[in-house]
Amino acid sequence: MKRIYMDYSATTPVDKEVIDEMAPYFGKYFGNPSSIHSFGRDAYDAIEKSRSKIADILNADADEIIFTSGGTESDNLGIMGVAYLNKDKRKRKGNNIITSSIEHPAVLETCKYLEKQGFNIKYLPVDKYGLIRIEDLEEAISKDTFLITIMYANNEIGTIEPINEIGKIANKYDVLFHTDGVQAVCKTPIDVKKLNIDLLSISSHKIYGPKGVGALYIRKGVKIRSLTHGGGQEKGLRSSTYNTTGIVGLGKACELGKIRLKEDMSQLKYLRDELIKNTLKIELSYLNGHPIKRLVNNANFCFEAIEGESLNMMLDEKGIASATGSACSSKNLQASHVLTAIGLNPEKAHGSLRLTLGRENTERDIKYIDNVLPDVVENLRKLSPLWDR
Amino acid sequence: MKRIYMDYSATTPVDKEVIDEMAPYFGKYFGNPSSIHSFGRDAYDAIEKSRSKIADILNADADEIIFTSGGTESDNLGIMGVAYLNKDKRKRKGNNIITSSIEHPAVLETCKYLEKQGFNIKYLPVDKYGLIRIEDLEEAISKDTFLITIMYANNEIGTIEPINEIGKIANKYDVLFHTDGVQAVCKTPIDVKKLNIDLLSISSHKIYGPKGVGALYIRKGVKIRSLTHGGGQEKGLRSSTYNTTGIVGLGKACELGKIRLKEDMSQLKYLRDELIKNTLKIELSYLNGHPIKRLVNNANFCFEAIEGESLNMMLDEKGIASATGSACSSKNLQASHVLTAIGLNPEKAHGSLRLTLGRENTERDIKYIDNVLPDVVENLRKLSPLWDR
Amino acid sequence: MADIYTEKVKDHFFNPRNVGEIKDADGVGTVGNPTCGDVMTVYIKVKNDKIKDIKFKTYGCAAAIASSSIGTEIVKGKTLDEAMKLSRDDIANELGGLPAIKMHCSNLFSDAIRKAIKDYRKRIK
Amino acid sequence: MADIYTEKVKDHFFNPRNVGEIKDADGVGTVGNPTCGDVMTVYIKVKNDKIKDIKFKTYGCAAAIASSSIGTEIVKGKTLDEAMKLSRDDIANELGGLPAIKMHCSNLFSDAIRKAIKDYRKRIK
Ligand SMILES: Cc1ncc(COP(=O)(O)O)c(C=O)c1O
Ligand SMILES: Cc1ncc(COP(=O)(O)O)c(C=O)c1O
Repeated sequence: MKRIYMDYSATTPVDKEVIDEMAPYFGKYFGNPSSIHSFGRDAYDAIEKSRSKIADILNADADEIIFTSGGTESDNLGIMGVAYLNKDKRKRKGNNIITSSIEHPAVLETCKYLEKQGFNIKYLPVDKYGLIRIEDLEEAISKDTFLITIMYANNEIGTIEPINEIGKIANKYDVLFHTDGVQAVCKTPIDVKKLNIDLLSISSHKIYGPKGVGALYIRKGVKIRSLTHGGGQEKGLRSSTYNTTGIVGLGKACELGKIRLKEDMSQLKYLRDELIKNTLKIELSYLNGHPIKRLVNNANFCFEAIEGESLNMMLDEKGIASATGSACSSKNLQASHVLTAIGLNPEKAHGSLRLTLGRENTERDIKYIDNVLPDVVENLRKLSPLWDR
Repeated sequence: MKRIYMDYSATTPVDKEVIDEMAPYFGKYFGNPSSIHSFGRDAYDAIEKSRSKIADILNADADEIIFTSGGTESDNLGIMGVAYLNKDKRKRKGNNIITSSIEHPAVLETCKYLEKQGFNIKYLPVDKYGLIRIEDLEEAISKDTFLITIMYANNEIGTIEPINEIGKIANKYDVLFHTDGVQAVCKTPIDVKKLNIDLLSISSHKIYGPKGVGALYIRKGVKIRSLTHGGGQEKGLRSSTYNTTGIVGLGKACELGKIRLKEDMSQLKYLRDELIKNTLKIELSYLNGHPIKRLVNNANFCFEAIEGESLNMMLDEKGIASATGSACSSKNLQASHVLTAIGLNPEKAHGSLRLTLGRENTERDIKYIDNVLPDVVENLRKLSPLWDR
Repeated sequence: MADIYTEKVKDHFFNPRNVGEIKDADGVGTVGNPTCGDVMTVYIKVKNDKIKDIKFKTYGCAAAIASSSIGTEIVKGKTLDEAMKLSRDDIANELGGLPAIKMHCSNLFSDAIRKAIKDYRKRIK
Repeated sequence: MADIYTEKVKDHFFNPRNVGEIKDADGVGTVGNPTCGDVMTVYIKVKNDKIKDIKFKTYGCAAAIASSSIGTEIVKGKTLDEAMKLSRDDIANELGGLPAIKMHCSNLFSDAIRKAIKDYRKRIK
């Protein structure tokens, strides 16, 4: 059976060119970049080249990029790194952080943890499309606010937040602005300078790079504290032997992402719009997220009277890889906090389906889904006591 | 020019078989192990298989292994994870940690950080071979001691600590025992059950696995707190999308390490002994570390009246990759804390040379070094005002 | 994710038995709550104190649907007293096990069948 | 690690000029401390207030050795006053730059030559 992958927001395959770029660093240029000898110098050079490539997609400078183990670590380091430093410096700027209620757990759980440590966290609500309101943000800011952390684009419903406006507010009130760019990077053009972004998190495995590596952009002059202690790599901010292969892969992924951005965006947008158009023909189906301000690769639906995990499994049986925000597929049996935050009742949230597209999807995939999905939904509804038509 | 790598304790090349094992996980079995669909299941299975392989080399159970980004994170998580939990629980067991004065910075800096947070850290001295004294340890233990963290084997001088005795003491006084096993794993047989080890850190890139991945063994029943916050992977102890390729690589590296342990050990020991024998023929040269209780791959020398960075560079020019504990090659211009702790005066410590062997070294390499090293030392001494013979 | 479901769970999920409604049922039981993600309705026909026919409809995850399906198979032909005694463990065992986090799903059927039998007994009083 | 040394530093490190001692030197200067990892001794022969010959010995890292070597080249033939004015930056510049952390090494030579000149001046008083 042909398998169709439509879960690119969960993770992506590593691009063939990225694999080729990494290959020699496993066995040949394997030296420790901190070593003084020629093996070390080869690796060092590769890392610095990669740093520039990452900086390039953000319009940042190479020395504003540090490497981490992934999006989660970047989020943790960006947020706690700023928070703890702020705490140390005799509470120079109060103890208030503003975030949104639809952040990824890497941000949300970090904020909740900081809350327990005595920080004051304001969780902004979102409208039915998942957008924060700039008025809410401005109102939430006080002289105690030292950090705003609001995601660039949401991983579940694909909504792109008003980053430009948030950056302006951050600038106006002299508050640091961190954004979780994990889903946005390589799917929309980003210019950290224009957007007044102080810190931005990147994860490699969402952009056709290898897993286990990420980066954090830290604007020059912004001070943070490290979370781990050791050999003092990355200006002391991130100790541990450099993951050269991973870093080289992330760099190449960014380089490719930059070259292909326009093409990727128009192709994905085209396929996504087809997918949405087809799917909404199904009776009592809805699109979650913003109709326009959304990631080019994200489609998120609700189908009344059916449950998402069942839907995922039925689609998997047909070779289609998808995701859901249903409680039944989560560890804590809670419906997605994002779907709840945009106002879906739990019943609807249980019936959500996320299809996220990527470079390897084709029109045939979209057609195949159009052939399969309506029947699968119908079959599950036939089983459902909530469906009485 | 042929290049000879003798810096295997800094990092190792990835074994050919490990590369082959990882290869399909980049582009083919690339799914997110937490996803419900077939792509996710394939990745999940690979991860669990790898977990077993890692457990196997320690005589641990698979569910006692969690994955990290490397040795540094494992050390930080093992030590701070225990410390913070201990702190939370109304200081159930006091606030004293015992460590040694020759730990890797990943342990030492973590301890220093905890010291600033109010923990009481005792740094045990070592004898001239780098061994802690069991009497010192027993004396240092008080009812406030909740953790002993002493490395299995030292990365600079190769000394293997009396782990068995430390484990017994830890057991006798009901104190947790963490050991940094980064240099010991796959270079000496380890049995965490017999040795009473509660936590043990592993780094993949030191054992012919890929960089950017590691593991922490946590004995069943031992509770720790996570340091990062997010999606709740690894029973909530280590959030972030699984680094499947890295984990698969680490697993394979452990599998190979176990199969080859005996052969590796006898081959390395043979070469190392040759290297030591040859090198000590050089006038006023000394072996650092214990003559017998040392890693099979480690040779560490001092040469009077010359400086280590120069020596590294001269050897590099001849194609030999080596390391030193000289201050001149460090970021903070301090001579190695390990060499200082074994009683070398700074002058001697500056003249240290570390040669660490690995699977690809041959007798010819040893011969080549024997041809080159005496001349290099002599040339540097001719330049040295401290050499007046 | 692990392949959390046994072959038997998948068989009953992908090919559920006894799906539907019984228009002139002797007893009907509905349990669960859409807010929690699962709802089940079971319909029974009773003859000689035995379950002669049974149908179900379930809204929920694979574990909920498979539990419902196998539950109907187990109790079909059984006496009402036997059916009343069916526990969630019986269902999970019959399915070859359920992941811990899904054990609550196997409650669905045993709760629903009890409710349907009580409904029947109330009606014949 | 970065290739922290310029080609010129490497040239002077691998092929240091003017190495050695001058038995009947007119002035000798030793600076540094083995504890800190670098010691340099410079020997000069002086004629007509100019440095006619110069030799050095250095214990230290590549930067220290290269700084010494190039320093001897720079001052050879210069007047004592010119040599006294040589700064650490002059040496670093002549080497095409040194990494920040190694800048202190270029002090070695300028300190040593000054000491040697002072020694010479003391002797001829
Ligand atoms: C928006 C967002 N932030 C953070 C993360 C965490 O990234 P990683 O899995 O690389 O740790 C993810 C994906 O898991 C994400 O989608
Ligand atoms: C003894 C020891 N502990 C910890 C580490 C840190 O491991 P990693 O570089 O994988 O973070 C190293 C090596 O760098 C080491 O030799």
